[in-house]
Amino acid sequence: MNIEQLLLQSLQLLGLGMGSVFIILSLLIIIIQVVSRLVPEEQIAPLATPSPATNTEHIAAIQAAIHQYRRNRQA
Amino acid sequence: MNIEQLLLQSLQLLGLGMGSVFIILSLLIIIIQVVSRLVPEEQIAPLATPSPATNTEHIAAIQAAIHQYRRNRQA
Amino acid sequence: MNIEQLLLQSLQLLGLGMGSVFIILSLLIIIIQVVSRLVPEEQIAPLATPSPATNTEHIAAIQAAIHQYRRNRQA
Amino acid sequence: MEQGLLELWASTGIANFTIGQVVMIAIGSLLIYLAISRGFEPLLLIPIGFGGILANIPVAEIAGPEGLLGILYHSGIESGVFPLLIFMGVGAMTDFGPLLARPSLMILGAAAQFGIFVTLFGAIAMNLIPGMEFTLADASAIAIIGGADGPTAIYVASRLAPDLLGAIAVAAYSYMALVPIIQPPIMKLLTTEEERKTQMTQPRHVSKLEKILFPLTLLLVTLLLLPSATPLVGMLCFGNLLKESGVVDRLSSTAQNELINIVTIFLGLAVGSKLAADRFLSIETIGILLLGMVAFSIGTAAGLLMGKLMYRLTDGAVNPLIGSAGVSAVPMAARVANKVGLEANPQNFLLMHAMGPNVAGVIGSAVAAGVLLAIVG
Amino acid sequence: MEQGLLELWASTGIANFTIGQVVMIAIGSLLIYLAISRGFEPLLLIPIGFGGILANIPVAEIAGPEGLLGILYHSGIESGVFPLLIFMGVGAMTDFGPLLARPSLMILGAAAQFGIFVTLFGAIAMNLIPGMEFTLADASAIAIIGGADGPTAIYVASRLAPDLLGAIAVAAYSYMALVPIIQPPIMKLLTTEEERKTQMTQPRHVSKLEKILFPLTLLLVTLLLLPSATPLVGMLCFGNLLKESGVVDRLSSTAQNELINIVTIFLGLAVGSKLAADRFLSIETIGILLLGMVAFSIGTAAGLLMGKLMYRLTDGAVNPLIGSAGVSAVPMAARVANKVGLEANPQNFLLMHAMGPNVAGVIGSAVAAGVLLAIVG
Amino acid sequence: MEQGLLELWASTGIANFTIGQVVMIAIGSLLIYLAISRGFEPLLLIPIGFGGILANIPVAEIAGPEGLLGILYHSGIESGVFPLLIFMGVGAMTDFGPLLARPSLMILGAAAQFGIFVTLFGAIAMNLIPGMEFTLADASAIAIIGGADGPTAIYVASRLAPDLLGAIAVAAYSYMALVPIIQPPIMKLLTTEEERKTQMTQPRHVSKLEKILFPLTLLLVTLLLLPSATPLVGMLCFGNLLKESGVVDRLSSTAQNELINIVTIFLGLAVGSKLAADRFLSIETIGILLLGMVAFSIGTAAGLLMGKLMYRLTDGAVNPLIGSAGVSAVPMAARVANKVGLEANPQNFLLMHAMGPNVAGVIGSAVAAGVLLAIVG
Ligand code: NA
Ligand code: NA
Ligand code: NA
Repeated sequence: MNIEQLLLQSLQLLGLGMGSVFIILSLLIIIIQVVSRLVPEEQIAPLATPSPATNTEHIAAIQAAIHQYRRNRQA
Repeated sequence: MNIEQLLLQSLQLLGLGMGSVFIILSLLIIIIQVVSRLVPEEQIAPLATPSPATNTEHIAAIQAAIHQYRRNRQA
Repeated sequence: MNIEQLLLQSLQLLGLGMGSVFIILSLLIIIIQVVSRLVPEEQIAPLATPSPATNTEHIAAIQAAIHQYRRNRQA
Repeated sequence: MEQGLLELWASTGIANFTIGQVVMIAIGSLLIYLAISRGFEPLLLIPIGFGGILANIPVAEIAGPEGLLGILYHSGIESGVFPLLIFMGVGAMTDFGPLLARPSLMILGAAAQFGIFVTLFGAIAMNLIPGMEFTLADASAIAIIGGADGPTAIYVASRLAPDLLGAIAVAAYSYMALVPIIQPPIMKLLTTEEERKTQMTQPRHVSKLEKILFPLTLLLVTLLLLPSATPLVGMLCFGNLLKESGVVDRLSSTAQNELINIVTIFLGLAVGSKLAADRFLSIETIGILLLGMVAFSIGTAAGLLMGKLMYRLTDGAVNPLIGSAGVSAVPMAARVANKVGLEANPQNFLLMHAMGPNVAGVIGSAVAAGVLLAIVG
Repeated sequence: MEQGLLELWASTGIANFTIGQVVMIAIGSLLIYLAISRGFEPLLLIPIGFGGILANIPVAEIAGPEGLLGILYHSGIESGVFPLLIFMGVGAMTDFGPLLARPSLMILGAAAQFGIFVTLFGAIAMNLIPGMEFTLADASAIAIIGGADGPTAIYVASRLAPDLLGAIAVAAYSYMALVPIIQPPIMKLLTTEEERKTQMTQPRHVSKLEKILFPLTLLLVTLLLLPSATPLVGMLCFGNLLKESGVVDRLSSTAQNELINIVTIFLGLAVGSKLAADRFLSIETIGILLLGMVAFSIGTAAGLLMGKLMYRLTDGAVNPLIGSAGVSAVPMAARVANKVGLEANPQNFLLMHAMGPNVAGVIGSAVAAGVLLAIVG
Repeated sequence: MEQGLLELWASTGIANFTIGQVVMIAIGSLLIYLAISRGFEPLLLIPIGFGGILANIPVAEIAGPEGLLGILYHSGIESGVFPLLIFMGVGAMTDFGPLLARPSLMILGAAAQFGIFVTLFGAIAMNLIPGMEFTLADASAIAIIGGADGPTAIYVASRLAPDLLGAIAVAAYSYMALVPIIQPPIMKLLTTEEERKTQMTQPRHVSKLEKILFPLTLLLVTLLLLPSATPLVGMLCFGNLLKESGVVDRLSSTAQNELINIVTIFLGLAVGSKLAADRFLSIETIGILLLGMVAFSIGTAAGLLMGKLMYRLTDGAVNPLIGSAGVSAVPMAARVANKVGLEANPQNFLLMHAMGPNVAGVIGSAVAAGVLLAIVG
């Protein structure tokens, strides 16, 4: 194949390639948007679940203990 | 092979197969029972090993700390 | 190959092998010593980095808490 | 440009789909749906279903000899390596303690293999239906579904009837997932309320040494009597020895975690490669699905009847419900036995008692596989 | 003894080195240096660099058909298995949530693939330079560097131009590491201060079901329109389904940890085996390095220009900076967008917004790879 | 039915055993017993012993070209892949710090390789005994047992004398396990009480950069002088670089955990496949076991004598006991040196000092392997 043919072919590939990429990704955008409307909305979990809460308290308690320990030490 | 021969052969397989399964598993039962008598009985580990005990105390201490911290906070 | 030739060859291998091992490891010794002089000395990390310090204090605090908890319990 | 467009169009899926491929992709998606929504053996059915979809994509040839699934199939299933490694992992995860505590219950795991051999007879009898054509090797590979053990079924099918492997694996894992639906009616039909209420006594303590000796004993018996079962049984024993020896925990842990996970992914995808439309969409597949159901039901029934016999012989010391766990389908069948027992008597905890026959069923079906491979293979 | 000494001398490296091998060992060492000191994609460049050193050791033939690297290359890269398994792991690590929250931003990930195809044209144009000789297959394999995605580049190169694989992989990973240096000047050149200051609104919540459906949707669209992309896209989707299904956590965890780590080590060493002096030290390599830089720059620019268009069309709701993340180079390009955004406006957190185009870029370049494989392959 | 029974009987192990197979199964069981009860290198000897049992089961052909062990052997050991991956893992687990802190002690690791080459001479001399027939390749493979390093021994044996691999691997790992029994008498014989009491000074601090440079230096020296050693040394260095670089912890962790565990299981089983009766039960095996013992003893003695020389030259700054750690057998030999040192002087902690010669011994035997492969291979 000579260079002109090759250049032509690579231009074709540019067109076909970018075309395919845009078509497929655009189709995905549409499907995602349709799906997001069809799918029932999820109950978002309440912010304060019990387990992390306890953890936070646990940490707070330990920090308080450390704080008190340090004060006792300094005193 | 015609169907009668095949059926006959599969009946044979039924006999041989179930026979083998029962013979092998029965043999295992006997060997396991013999072995269990030959093997010296194991000293069962005492219920309270030191390490978990310490852990329990650790947890108890933290729980106590949390408890105290909460009371202080509420006060 | 007859046995004398083989014995001779294995003697040769002894010489070549031990020679190679000593040459390569000696070369390594020299290079390591040169490199160790060229490489700038590392600032050895100060003994008490903040994070472990906190950990130590954390542990100390928990130990203190456990200690106090035990005393309270005994009392 | 035009030519390029035509070329690209000619290479699209739309332009190349056969109706069979579309149906198979739907079936693959259904397996994934059942795995995710219904909890049908997701560890296997998600990879198998996804592999099935990939295998039916036109043009891409993913299941061809140079595609990923084809390579995995060739190197892992045709060779037998993947199911054997899974069996090693199963061995490393299995506690034979309950079986050792009460070895006589192993006989329940033997009885339940009856489902395998009756199904073999049934598969041959199906040849009387026009259009069905099962050789003895096909029939044996189908029958092993009754073993209720995935890797055993895949191993035997890969040796005796690779063309049917896809349908057999799907049937085996689907029915294992359906055990909580298939077994209870049979259990209630064949046992009385009183039998189901039977509580069993606490099993004896099993020493560490007995647990170490068991895999070696099992291997010894198998190699003496049925060497054709030793690839399967041997790897099960090897995995179990890694676990029980207590001195190679890093190997045992790898065998039951990373290694079995990696192999499960590969095995599932590779099995999926056998869900090609031309093989799967045939009247044989319907036969396989029917026979698989028969195998599970008869296995369950045989285990239960042996359980009833033991109930009589032991003056009610054995609850016959645990017989149904003899099909294996570890640990689902044992859990089902426990659940049905609890329904009859809220103080009746059968789980540990059912685990003995349950793992005995794994051994039983590996032995059955050995017989089939020795005579038919 | 003398003869033995001569034999040993004749087998030393010193007596057998070619100048090319010395240079290649220096290049391998440089890659390792850059990986360790500069943090250039160390997970890949350390194994690649080390493999490059091993491959250029005279006498030892480690990259030969019976050497370790040769075996790894043959069984893992020639077959396509390693990059596909990496892609599965990438799928299992990727959260498509940000993309699903704002799907329109995917168009940025499409635009950035422009770099690939312009580079393809450029590579062919380079044939005008005497000494350069790139076939269409070579040019395609080089162009895919612009996809800014390692496994895609290796997969395509292994299919279209295995001789250039070493240089292509090194270029792809090096430029991915250089993203924080290559992209910012282009970003500042093509956007105004005001555009860069644009803050974006919090994306919507994406439900678990949408996340489960996405990999299946993506696979469906790909298999209908571009089956040649399904090996890559399929494994990405499979990994992501393992993650999002939530029922096979042990498989998902293995896919994104142990399995991808093992394959990364093997892949890197195997790629290194293609750093043989006679192939790498050629004028083509310089061309590849130049073209790779062009590809990254044009991809970045195309993404940014599309970003500017969206900025206009949405009345300033989209910050054009996130367009540059469309090249992929996950997650580096998204971080760079965030950083440049922060420089313009300290309240401007673009990271999550840039992740959408960023992962869309992975899909985009896999699609581009599919087109190249379909038409050129 | 009768015919079926006959067929089944003809396929039992009992009907097919040869006396050799029975003996080999007993030997495999013995290895497992020693591994579990006596702690003899269980990570290797359990898989090897079990593989040995599996390989000697009649009919099943598990070690045949289509059996699991045969496949593992062919793809992992014949190819050299498994021992090299183990060596990578060993590199990722090894801390060369103690060696770098006091490089002069490496000379102890060189001296201890004397055991290898004297054994080579001994193996050839054994040909004078009627019935023994060792070629130079056989003798070299046997001699490498004296390297006290499993993967090196397996690698060399797989290249030079695959038929002897089973016996060589068993001997190597058994004697490594016996180091605490073999070495102390030799240590006490060759050193005086006063020498053993010698305390050594705290080694200098080694910087991170030196640790990173070491694997690269080691590779450089090896590739210049002895490229035939670079597969082994290279993978050791690669593993160590993964560790010391500090930027690829996930790869380093995988190399020293999951990957090495998986390969250890496979390697052990595959080595076991070489415990076939016809090869193992020969007078050569007895010769190998004898020669292996000689190799360990002479290596220990040579290390100790070099230790005594260093003790003199340094005016008592070096405890000669650490010379025995030069055989490698990491880290067992270093622990033995520590223990014997403590017996002479309860304040004498030699462990860290012995680690230097200990890991130098690994390098030393890899170099020795390279010489043998270059000249004999
Ligand atoms: Na079963
Ligand atoms: Na991309
Ligand atoms: Na050594």
